[in-house]
Amino acid sequence: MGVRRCIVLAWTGVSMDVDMTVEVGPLTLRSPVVTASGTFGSGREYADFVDLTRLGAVVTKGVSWDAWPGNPGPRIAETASGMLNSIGLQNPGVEAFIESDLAWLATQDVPVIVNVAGHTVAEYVAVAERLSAESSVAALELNISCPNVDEGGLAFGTTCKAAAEVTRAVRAATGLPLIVKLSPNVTDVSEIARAMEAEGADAVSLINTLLGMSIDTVTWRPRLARTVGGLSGPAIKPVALRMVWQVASRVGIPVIGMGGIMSAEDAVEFMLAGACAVAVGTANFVDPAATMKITDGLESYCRQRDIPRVADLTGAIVAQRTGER
Amino acid sequence: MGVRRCIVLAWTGVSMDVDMTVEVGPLTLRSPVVTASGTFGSGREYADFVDLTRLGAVVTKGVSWDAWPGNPGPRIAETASGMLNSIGLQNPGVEAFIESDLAWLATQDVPVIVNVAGHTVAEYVAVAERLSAESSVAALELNISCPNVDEGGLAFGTTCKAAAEVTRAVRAATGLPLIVKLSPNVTDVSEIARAMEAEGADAVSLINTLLGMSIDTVTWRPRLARTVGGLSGPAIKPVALRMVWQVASRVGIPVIGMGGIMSAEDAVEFMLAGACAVAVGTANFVDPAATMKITDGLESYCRQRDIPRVADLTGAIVAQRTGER
Amino acid sequence: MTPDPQAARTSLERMRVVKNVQLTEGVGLVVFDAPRIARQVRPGQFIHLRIARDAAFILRRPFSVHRVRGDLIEIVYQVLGVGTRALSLAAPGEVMDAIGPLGTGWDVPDDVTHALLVAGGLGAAPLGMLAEELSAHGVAVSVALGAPTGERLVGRELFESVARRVVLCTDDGTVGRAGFVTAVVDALLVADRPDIVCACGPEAMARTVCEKASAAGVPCRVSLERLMACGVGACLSCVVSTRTGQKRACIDGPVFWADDVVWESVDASCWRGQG
Amino acid sequence: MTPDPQAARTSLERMRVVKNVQLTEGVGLVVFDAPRIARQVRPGQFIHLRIARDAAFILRRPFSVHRVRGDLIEIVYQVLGVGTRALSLAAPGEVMDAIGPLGTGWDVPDDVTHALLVAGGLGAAPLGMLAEELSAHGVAVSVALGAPTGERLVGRELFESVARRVVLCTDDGTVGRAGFVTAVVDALLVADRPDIVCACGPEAMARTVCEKASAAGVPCRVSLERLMACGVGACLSCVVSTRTGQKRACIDGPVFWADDVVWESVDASCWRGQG
Ligand SMILES: Cc1cc2nc3c(=O)[nH]c(=O)nc-3n(C[C@H](O)[C@H](O)[C@H](O)COP(=O)(O)OP(=O)(O)OC[C@H]3O[C@@H](n4cnc5c(N)ncnc54)[C@H](O)[C@@H]3O)c2cc1C
Ligand SMILES: Cc1cc2nc3c(=O)[nH]c(=O)nc-3n(C[C@H](O)[C@H](O)[C@H](O)COP(=O)(O)OP(=O)(O)OC[C@H]3O[C@@H](n4cnc5c(N)ncnc54)[C@H](O)[C@@H]3O)c2cc1C
Ligand SMILES: Cc1cc2nc3c(=O)[nH]c(=O)nc-3n(C[C@H](O)[C@H](O)[C@H](O)COP(=O)(O)O)c2cc1C
Ligand SMILES: Cc1cc2nc3c(=O)[nH]c(=O)nc-3n(C[C@H](O)[C@H](O)[C@H](O)COP(=O)(O)O)c2cc1C
Ligand code: FES
Ligand code: FES
Repeated sequence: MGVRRCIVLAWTGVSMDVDMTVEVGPLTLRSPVVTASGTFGSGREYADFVDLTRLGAVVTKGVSWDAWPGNPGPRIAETASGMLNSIGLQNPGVEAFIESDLAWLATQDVPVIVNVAGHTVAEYVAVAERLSAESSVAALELNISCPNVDEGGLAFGTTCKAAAEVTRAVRAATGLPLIVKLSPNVTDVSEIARAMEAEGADAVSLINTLLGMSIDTVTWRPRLARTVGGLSGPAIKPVALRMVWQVASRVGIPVIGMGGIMSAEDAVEFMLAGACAVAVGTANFVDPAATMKITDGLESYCRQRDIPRVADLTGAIVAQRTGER
Repeated sequence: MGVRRCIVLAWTGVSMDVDMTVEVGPLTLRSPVVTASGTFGSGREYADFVDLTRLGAVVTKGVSWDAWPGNPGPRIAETASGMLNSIGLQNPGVEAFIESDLAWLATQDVPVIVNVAGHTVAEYVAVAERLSAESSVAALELNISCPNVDEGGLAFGTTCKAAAEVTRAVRAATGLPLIVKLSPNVTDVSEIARAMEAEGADAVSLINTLLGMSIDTVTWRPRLARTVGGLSGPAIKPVALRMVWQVASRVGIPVIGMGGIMSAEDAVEFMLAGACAVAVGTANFVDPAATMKITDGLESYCRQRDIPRVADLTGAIVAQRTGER
Repeated sequence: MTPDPQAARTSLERMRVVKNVQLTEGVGLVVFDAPRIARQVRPGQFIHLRIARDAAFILRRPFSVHRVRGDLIEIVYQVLGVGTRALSLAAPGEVMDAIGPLGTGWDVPDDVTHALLVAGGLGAAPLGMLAEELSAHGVAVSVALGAPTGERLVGRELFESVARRVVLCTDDGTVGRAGFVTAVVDALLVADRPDIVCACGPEAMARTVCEKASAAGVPCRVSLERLMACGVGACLSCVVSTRTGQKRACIDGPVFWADDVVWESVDASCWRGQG
Repeated sequence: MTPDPQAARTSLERMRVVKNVQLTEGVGLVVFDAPRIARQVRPGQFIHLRIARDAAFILRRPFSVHRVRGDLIEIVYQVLGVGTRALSLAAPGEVMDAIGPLGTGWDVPDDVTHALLVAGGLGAAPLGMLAEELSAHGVAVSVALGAPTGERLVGRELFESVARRVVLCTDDGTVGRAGFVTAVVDALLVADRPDIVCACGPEAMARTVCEKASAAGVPCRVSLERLMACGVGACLSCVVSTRTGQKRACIDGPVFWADDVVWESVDASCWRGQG
């Protein structure tokens, strides 16, 4: 992994403007801080708390071809330093999304990355094609954690073969920058990341939620109506960071890191581990202004250390003498 | 999954003795609460806090053929509701273990389950054979999360092939009850559990730690000298519980559940999900009497609900109407 | 009584605990100094409270505003789990932040002349402000208030001071009529001829009230509880099935027109009060 | 001064906070009512403290006992992270539990007549009790005490009240000699001819003191810090390399004979104080 050392400015002590711009493959973002899909609505819900123009991008919730009703409730359960969700990708379908959420986002001065969901390869392709016709879409993020109907229910993201197939098909269908969002519920996430790179993905984002479960000891029922759900929040940060580090050191395309980022320090960890940008998810629920605080914190972290560009943090982890890959 | 309903006693209200005995394959344990390998020393370290005779079993730290020095420090790092460790299976080798730890344990009135480690199939077999000659060993727990030298470093536990190979070899080498401890860092843990069942394992235990990482944002170094380590504690409980439930519903052999159990309620969750017994790990560090409190709590949980046998909890989860496997 | 668009704007407020007392075993009253929320909040709205920092539980907790006095807002809470336990330990002077005011509120139509409020247990919490405001506007208010036992009749004094009639029901008969509060609803619908019913309580109880109001042809508003992560409409954790599709309890509710609600089977939706 | 086997038995004690004050920016003193630990603890031993419950950090934190007064034990702590921050907020009356007393203690041989104690920063914490006990036994005590600045000279009054000689060093020269405390060790070894040196502080400083003592042929005890999970010898997170193999700082230490310690490269072991 290319270890880039920070460049210490000669005029140390003088207050410095930190360049917060980052490049994520073909995308240039004005900040490394983006929102995590499904946790920020269309951005409108947080407009009272967040200056959207200061975000690197708004990543929307997952959008499928038809409207999906999502799962029955209860859809969330709290766990130690985390939460489980089984929202089930409730969304109004791509046309309704374009008419309402995207139309509103297009009036905001912020890049829009649309998270794409599908039950079949054909559905992914249809959604990607439809979105490619919209000039207000900056990039697509392929959510390959959806249940794979073509393969009988296992998520697309858990086998190289299925993940490659959907990425290949979508790559052929869109000229938009393509980010593939990886599932952490796999033996070797970097193997899948490499397959995505080979299929022409412009970037990978990770991690999606870890599959988890919780049981009510009074009723003896699962706390989630769907029994299992996705674990997010600080609890998963160590796993997410490890996966980002593994993937960043094994692929040539940029990595967007996420999983339990609550503070600027957390964001720094992900960047040091190799992420070019970071996504904030569950933290929005805890503090609706979390993205702004993390952005400010990242900037002052760099300023205090005379790091001219936030991008200099990417991959700058100092490998331990005794460390090994 | 066989849902066993609790039998409500006719004489409700009368204080009842709860039968705490559980069967784990060929083993009969006087309590479902055992210790998690590596977190309880040889039991001696906790003898001031714990009445060992009230434990289902003491599961020892991992024992290899030769002495292993373990990893350089720092070996632990704290994370949100959890901790990372990279102890590296430091142990004095099987002979020294037998002479000191096992000799001491043999004087205590508690079944001893020895956690077996190895870098090669031959090493596992040698340790298992040597321990089989000791009458004070009640069972072996095969730790297949060790780096697999035969296969070039990946853990034995992450592929069915390697896991099956080591289990087959050890099965042939010992007449002792054989528990295989599964790694959670896999795409499909139940597939591996089924392979273990096919190889003649008497039980499976899960989960071992999730691979994680943490970075010091002051020094830009990993907090663990070995960069990555195993995540344990409440943070991982939802993942552990999900895996126990998946495995218990897909294998016919008993499951020992663990991962973040801090309280009796946590233990109940694992039993409802299908565990016959539960192991307590990180909780010992938080409260050295944790195993006793969990045992007492389990007993009164059953008593309050007129559940005559703690074993009645096993697999008694009420599947949600809308739940699916 | 109609929504003021300005008031609907949500933001974060740092609030100082002014008072925190136990009302009865397991039920507390906390008073916050929260000038902005106090000014903006409408009856039935709630705040999304961050109870603790550095705690193992990370999510906010939604609580209805029970009453407003000047800059102060009052919350009545039941100690159920880790969050409300932590809340019960908060000392005066501590500072917590809340998002709010949130949600639709009761938004009772202006032309109402007689309202029947039906509350079960902590369901009385969001009805306090409503009773006060309605009676201040000259609306005749009847209240049916139920609880397991007399001590747990939340807001009794408040209701008795502003309502024309208050019917108390306790499961154990210690105070008022013995039995569920739903049992008195039919009689009140006939006797008081309300032109609106407002209901809040455990979902099975609320549903029964809604069905009775519907049978009597009286419009009915109902406040529903759901587990909430964001509180602002972003996460879709709090959905309620309605005739016009899935709605978010946090911003499309928590108060709905009863006729719009598609009641789910208790089996799937009643994750509360089953123990 | 020799270990009492009974005292070595560890157990859990519930301790009430009697006092908790800031000594200087970022350094606090907390006093616990802990009769059993107060009775059993030997100089250099520590307690493994559970600071918070229901918090996102779950592990205990090790702290040396600085001083004992009757049933009370005193801990001097530096606010570094989430645990010590929480500790700094503990109010009198709060109850925490601790495992202890733990570890080897200084266990200075009985025939010692002159001891040199060298402390850097919070390294003074475990030396307080030792200075008191040695001087009570008629041992002449010299202390070299270092800190970044005068205000941070931990335990200064205690040492000045019982030691024959106290040499103060501050990095910024505000009090005593300017420079590191290690700079005065050679002179003290010559001037006071101690028959034992006891050192505690940042690892690089402690190592330097040990090397100087060794060069002068004076036996040296050193207290080392490691991250600790269990505190009782079970988890192997706290190992120290010694000539006789890997030892656990929690029960084989934290105080070691300096000559036994195999110093690791700062690169690998210095996870502290690098910032
Ligand atoms: C709009 C709204 C207004 C509310 N107003 C009040 C109020 O004024 N006073 C009051 O005491 N409670 C009110 N609640 C419920 C309150 O939010 C929960 O009781 C509280 O979140 C429980 O937190 P806990 O950490 O103590 O319990 P947890 O440990 O989180 O859970 C304990 C039990 O409470 C249930 N629970 C958790 N969150 C909710 C929730 N959001 N709604 C219902 N049940 C929940 C859990 O499923 C579990 O059975 C309101 C809820 C909503 C949605
Ligand atoms: C035997 C022993 C005795 C000690 N006695 C004292 C004492 O009397 N007074 C005092 O202030 N401190 C003492 N310490 C250090 C004290 O335990 C740590 O400062 C404390 O655990 C930090 O907790 P935290 O949550 O504030 O910091 P964290 O957030 O956990 O970490 C903050 C920083 O402190 C470091 N740290 C964490 N734990 C330890 C540890 N066990 N030892 C050293 N550094 C650590 C971390 O690596 C990090 O750099 C002692 C440590 C040991 C091993
Ligand atoms: C309520 C909720 C809904 C989510 N919906 C989506 C989604 O639609 N598409 C997707 O790719 N990821 C989704 N995620 C995953 C997040 O984008 C993110 O990968 C994960 O939560 C880890 O980040 P965090 O710990 O910061 O939340 C969702 C997460 C949550 C909590
Ligand atoms: C410090 C430490 C050492 C461990 N050593 C071993 C070991 O030697 N063999 C093993 O199979 N598991 C080992 N484990 C894993 C635990 O046995 C257990 O599977 C895991 O920690 C999850 O349980 P917990 O969350 O209750 O700790 C270790 C865990 C910890 C924290
Ligand atoms: S709580 Fe998030 S949408 Fe309602
Ligand atoms: S802290 Fe566990 S062995 Fe020392």
